Amino acid sequence: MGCTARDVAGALRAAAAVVAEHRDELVELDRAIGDADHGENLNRGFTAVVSTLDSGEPETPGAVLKAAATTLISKVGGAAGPLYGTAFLRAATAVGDASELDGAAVVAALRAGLAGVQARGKAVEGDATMVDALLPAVAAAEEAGGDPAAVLAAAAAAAEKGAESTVPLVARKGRASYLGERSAGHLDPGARSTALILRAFADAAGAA
Amino acid sequence: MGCTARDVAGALRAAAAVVAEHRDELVELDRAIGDADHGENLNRGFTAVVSTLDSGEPETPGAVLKAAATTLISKVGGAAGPLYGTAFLRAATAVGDASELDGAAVVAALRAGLAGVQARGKAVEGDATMVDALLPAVAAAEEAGGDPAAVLAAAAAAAEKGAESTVPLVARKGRASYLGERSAGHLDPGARSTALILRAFADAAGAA
Amino acid sequence: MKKIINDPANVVTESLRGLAAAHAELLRVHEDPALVVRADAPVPDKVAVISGGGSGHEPLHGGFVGPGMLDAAVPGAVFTSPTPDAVQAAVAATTGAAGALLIVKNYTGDVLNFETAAELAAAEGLEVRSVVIDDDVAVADSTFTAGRRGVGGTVPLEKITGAAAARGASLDEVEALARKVIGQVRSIGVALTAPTVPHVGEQSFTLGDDEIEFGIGIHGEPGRERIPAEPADALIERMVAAVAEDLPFAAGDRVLLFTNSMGGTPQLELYLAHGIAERRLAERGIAVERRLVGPYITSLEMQGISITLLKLDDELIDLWDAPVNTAALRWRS
Amino acid sequence: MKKIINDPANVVTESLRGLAAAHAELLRVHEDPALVVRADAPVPDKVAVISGGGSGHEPLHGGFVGPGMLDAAVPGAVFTSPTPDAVQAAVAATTGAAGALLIVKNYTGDVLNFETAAELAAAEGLEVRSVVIDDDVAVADSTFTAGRRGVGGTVPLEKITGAAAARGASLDEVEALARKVIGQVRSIGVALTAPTVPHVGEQSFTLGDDEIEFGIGIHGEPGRERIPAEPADALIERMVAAVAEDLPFAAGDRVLLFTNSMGGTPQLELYLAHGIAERRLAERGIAVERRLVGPYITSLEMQGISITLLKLDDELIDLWDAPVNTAALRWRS
Ligand SMILES: Nc1ncnc2c1ncn2[C@@H]1O[C@H](COP(=O)(O)OP(=O)(O)O)[C@@H](O)[C@H]1O
Ligand SMILES: Nc1ncnc2c1ncn2[C@@H]1O[C@H](COP(=O)(O)OP(=O)(O)O)[C@@H](O)[C@H]1O
Ligand SMILES: [Mg+2]
Ligand SMILES: [Mg+2]
Ligand SMILES: [Mg+2]
Ligand SMILES: [Mg+2]
Repeated sequence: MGCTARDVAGALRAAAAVVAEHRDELVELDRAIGDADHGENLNRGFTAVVSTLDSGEPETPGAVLKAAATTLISKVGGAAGPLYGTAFLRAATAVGDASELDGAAVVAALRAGLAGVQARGKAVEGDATMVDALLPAVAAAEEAGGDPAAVLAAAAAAAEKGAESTVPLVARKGRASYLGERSAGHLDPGARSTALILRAFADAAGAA
Repeated sequence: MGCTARDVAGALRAAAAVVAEHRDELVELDRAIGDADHGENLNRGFTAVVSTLDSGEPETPGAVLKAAATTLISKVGGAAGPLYGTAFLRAATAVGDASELDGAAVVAALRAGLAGVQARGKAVEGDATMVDALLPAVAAAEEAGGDPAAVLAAAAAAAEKGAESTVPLVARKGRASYLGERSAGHLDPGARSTALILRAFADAAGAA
Repeated sequence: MKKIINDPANVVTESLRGLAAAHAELLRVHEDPALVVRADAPVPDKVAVISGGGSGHEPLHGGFVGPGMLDAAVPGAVFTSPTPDAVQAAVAATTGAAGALLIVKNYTGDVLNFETAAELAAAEGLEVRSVVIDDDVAVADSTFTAGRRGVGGTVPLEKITGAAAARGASLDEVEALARKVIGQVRSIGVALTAPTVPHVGEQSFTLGDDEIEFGIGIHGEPGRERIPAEPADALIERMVAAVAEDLPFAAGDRVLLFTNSMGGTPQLELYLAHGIAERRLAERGIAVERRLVGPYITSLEMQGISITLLKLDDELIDLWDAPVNTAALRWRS
Repeated sequence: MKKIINDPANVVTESLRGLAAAHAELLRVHEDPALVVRADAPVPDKVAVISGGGSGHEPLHGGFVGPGMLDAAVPGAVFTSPTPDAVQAAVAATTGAAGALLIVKNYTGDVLNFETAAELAAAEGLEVRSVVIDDDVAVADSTFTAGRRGVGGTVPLEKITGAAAARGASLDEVEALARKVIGQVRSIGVALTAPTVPHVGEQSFTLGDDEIEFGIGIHGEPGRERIPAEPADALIERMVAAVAEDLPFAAGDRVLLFTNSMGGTPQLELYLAHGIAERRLAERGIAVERRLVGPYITSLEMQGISITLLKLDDELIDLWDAPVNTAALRWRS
């Protein structure tokens, strides 16, 4: 079964709810090694995405993703705003104007999102950023195949593991890198939010 | 037995030691209802008095008191500086150039000191200031009579009681008056220092 | 206590050295007694305007020494008024035939020490007058007490008298002007945290996380009243009401609004407070024609603000706008 | 948390309202997106100099908007870089044929958001360049990491490029000048206490009463190293050494010494620190020819200071001395 624009919008609303619920946790993670705003920034952005969707859902999955991208870019700020914004923008471009996304399209969207994050942020695996969640997620999604729910479930599970993998790392990108060795021993907030969002997408797809 | 210049200088040195010992207590009393400097101010001043005396003790009791007065005026600052300074200055004038002070001269010095404090500070009994220690001290000294040791012992005892009497009062003069009713329930730092200094004088006179 | 200091006993002297190094074109400092004096003092044929008081309120007063404001500032120990000999030295360094005006904040210690200094100066044949500023509406006004404290109003008072003196006003005129300003300036302060005096090493008072000292002074003495923490809108309205109703300031009045940080309050909050005060005054029909926003009379690192209103007329506006060139206030120069 | 605010979500907007009310002759503010723009923008035939970043560092950048410095400032949420549309709106409000220079502090968020904005502006036919300042010697410099942060050096950078633009320098010239300044300015910061971000409500880190964060940034992120509290003499020597040895600054060099308060440090301590820094540099034979002392790039109410050294030559001195008229920096105007 494919994802319609409706489904994508629903998944974004689900992600917004999860981000709101985990706002304080993300703030707390960022407080330890950064500037304590990641939860606030994402929550402001996803709240705005819901408003955007409320004022009229676009008609294709790609258009929904693009609306989310521009809203995130203009509302989140910080490092996460352009990175998540670019990810959604590239994903939107990847899916084109298809009216439904199958599993392969979802994999393509995820792959494009990762490429966007890396193009903008220049982070590679092991730098202790959201890339450490997104990169294994894309790999797992590709390997899993199947319908969107299956693809996203694999991606979410891999992202969760990937996020955990940031704990022992010394950050080389983002604000945590200023701490040098002191950044080790902490879960990267952006990796955590990536895992949370992918899990919300997977749950939404599974329930649809 | 009368007090020589030597004795007066000794009494001032004794007072300086007591002030140093009680510096923190006086700071603490002033912190509660004022600006936490009374102990520091007096300690700076009496330390300077000792230096003045070290660099050459004047030859009459009056000259010693005057040297103490001008040192206090130029080193203490705040309200206590001019008030204690004036007290010692008036006391110096009251004893003239006598080479020894008998009990009556000590009473006259105390009376002149009180008059100086009241002329400068305009405080009356019950305003919760050093006057509440000094005024009963003078009255007790007058009543006691006798040699300097006896006079000062009576003054010190009365000053201690007088200082305690400030506890329930609402301050009407000095910095504590800004607190209005909130100033009640506190021992006035200046009254306390007056009692301490008179006790040091009495002890010095008794031991001489 | 954690502070960027060496021996607490030397804080004032060491800080003055930094001030002198930073502003050599404006001022010179003297260490014992501690003084800050205009670099070009004495200015011939000009009334000298001198102020002073305990340290810990910077930039007051040393930051206001320079053309168009103060000729000298006399810093005492932290929160302790300076001694008469120091004041007298400032007079001697700045005062000629035109005389000097001493601006004294109303604290027993300041009043007594400056009074003595004025007597010493008079004895040397110098014409010295003093005015006492007592603008703090938090304190009940009464001749039976020490009266009201001098707080925020000191800053516009020093600016305006300094401007008049710079223009060549006589001592009579400068004194009369100072009394006029004192008659129509009122202030109120609040504290969110307490300052820590270096020689004490502990906070001057303790406030709960949900408490505000209302009617605070600038010496870490507790305020008049402890109130529950409240949103800025309510707090600023409470402050504006206390000040406006005291003089009172009425609809149609033209005012200077001075929103002051007590030291530790960030500018983000300070401007937020200022914006609310502007609106509250507008609602009362009071016209804010000049404003000053910043940390100008502080209490070490205390978090809090004060609000000062000065009733303006064309004369005061003109003097407020006049050139000033000091470390802390500088315009048109 | 106790702050003079209403809803934490509106802190920046409400503070901008107060800024606008206080400085109407200098600037205008726009609320959504949040902007601070020179009152007389766009200034014809002038390169626009624009900066921005998260709020909470005031007076940076809004306090530097005005003749001789910035044409616009773009304040993000507290400690959060602004979004591209806001930057783009600032460009649109200030930029004509002469083009614009964007001054970006080196943080991933700032760099990415300003980069996007520059692309948007270019798409509209405006000539926009950006420079990235990364003067913080506390951070190891490497192309494999986010690199060094932009901190205190931002203030002289904005002053000097603003002065050049005011004199009619071309975009090429202003950009080259900016790169020159960035190449020879270095900073280090320390914190004695942590700031509290309004939307967080708790301190960004916790420091013991005997600990100092050495190499702190301006966002409440922990510093590079935690050291035991020490006397000012030792601490300032440590800071001066870290900065001077980095470029390195050598005997005979002429410098601007900028001693900055992080917000909560009282002036008494700040000038004391400045005085020590002056002496330490003199001992190294480094000639301090210009100085700036005050809270100019802050981290909310954080107590701490930073020390910035900029190597000077006649050109930079001349531009530093040029007239400036902003809320926070004002001289010769
Ligand atoms: N160069 C980068 N590439 C990929 N992700 C990054 C990069 N820099 C930062 N991030 C991610 O952004 C997260 C921080 O986001 P946020 O706190 O919102 O922004 P900021 O650091 O500007 O405050 C980090 O936890 C990290 O996952
Ligand atoms: N008008 C006054 N008359 C008599 N004593 C006074 C008066 N004002 C203040 N004092 C005394 O001075 C004491 C405070 O001294 P100190 O703390 O050294 O000065 P300051 O109040 O200037 O900080 C008070 O406790 C009080 O006893
Ligand atoms: Mg962050
Ligand atoms: Mg006191
Ligand atoms: Mg005092
Ligand atoms: Mg941020």
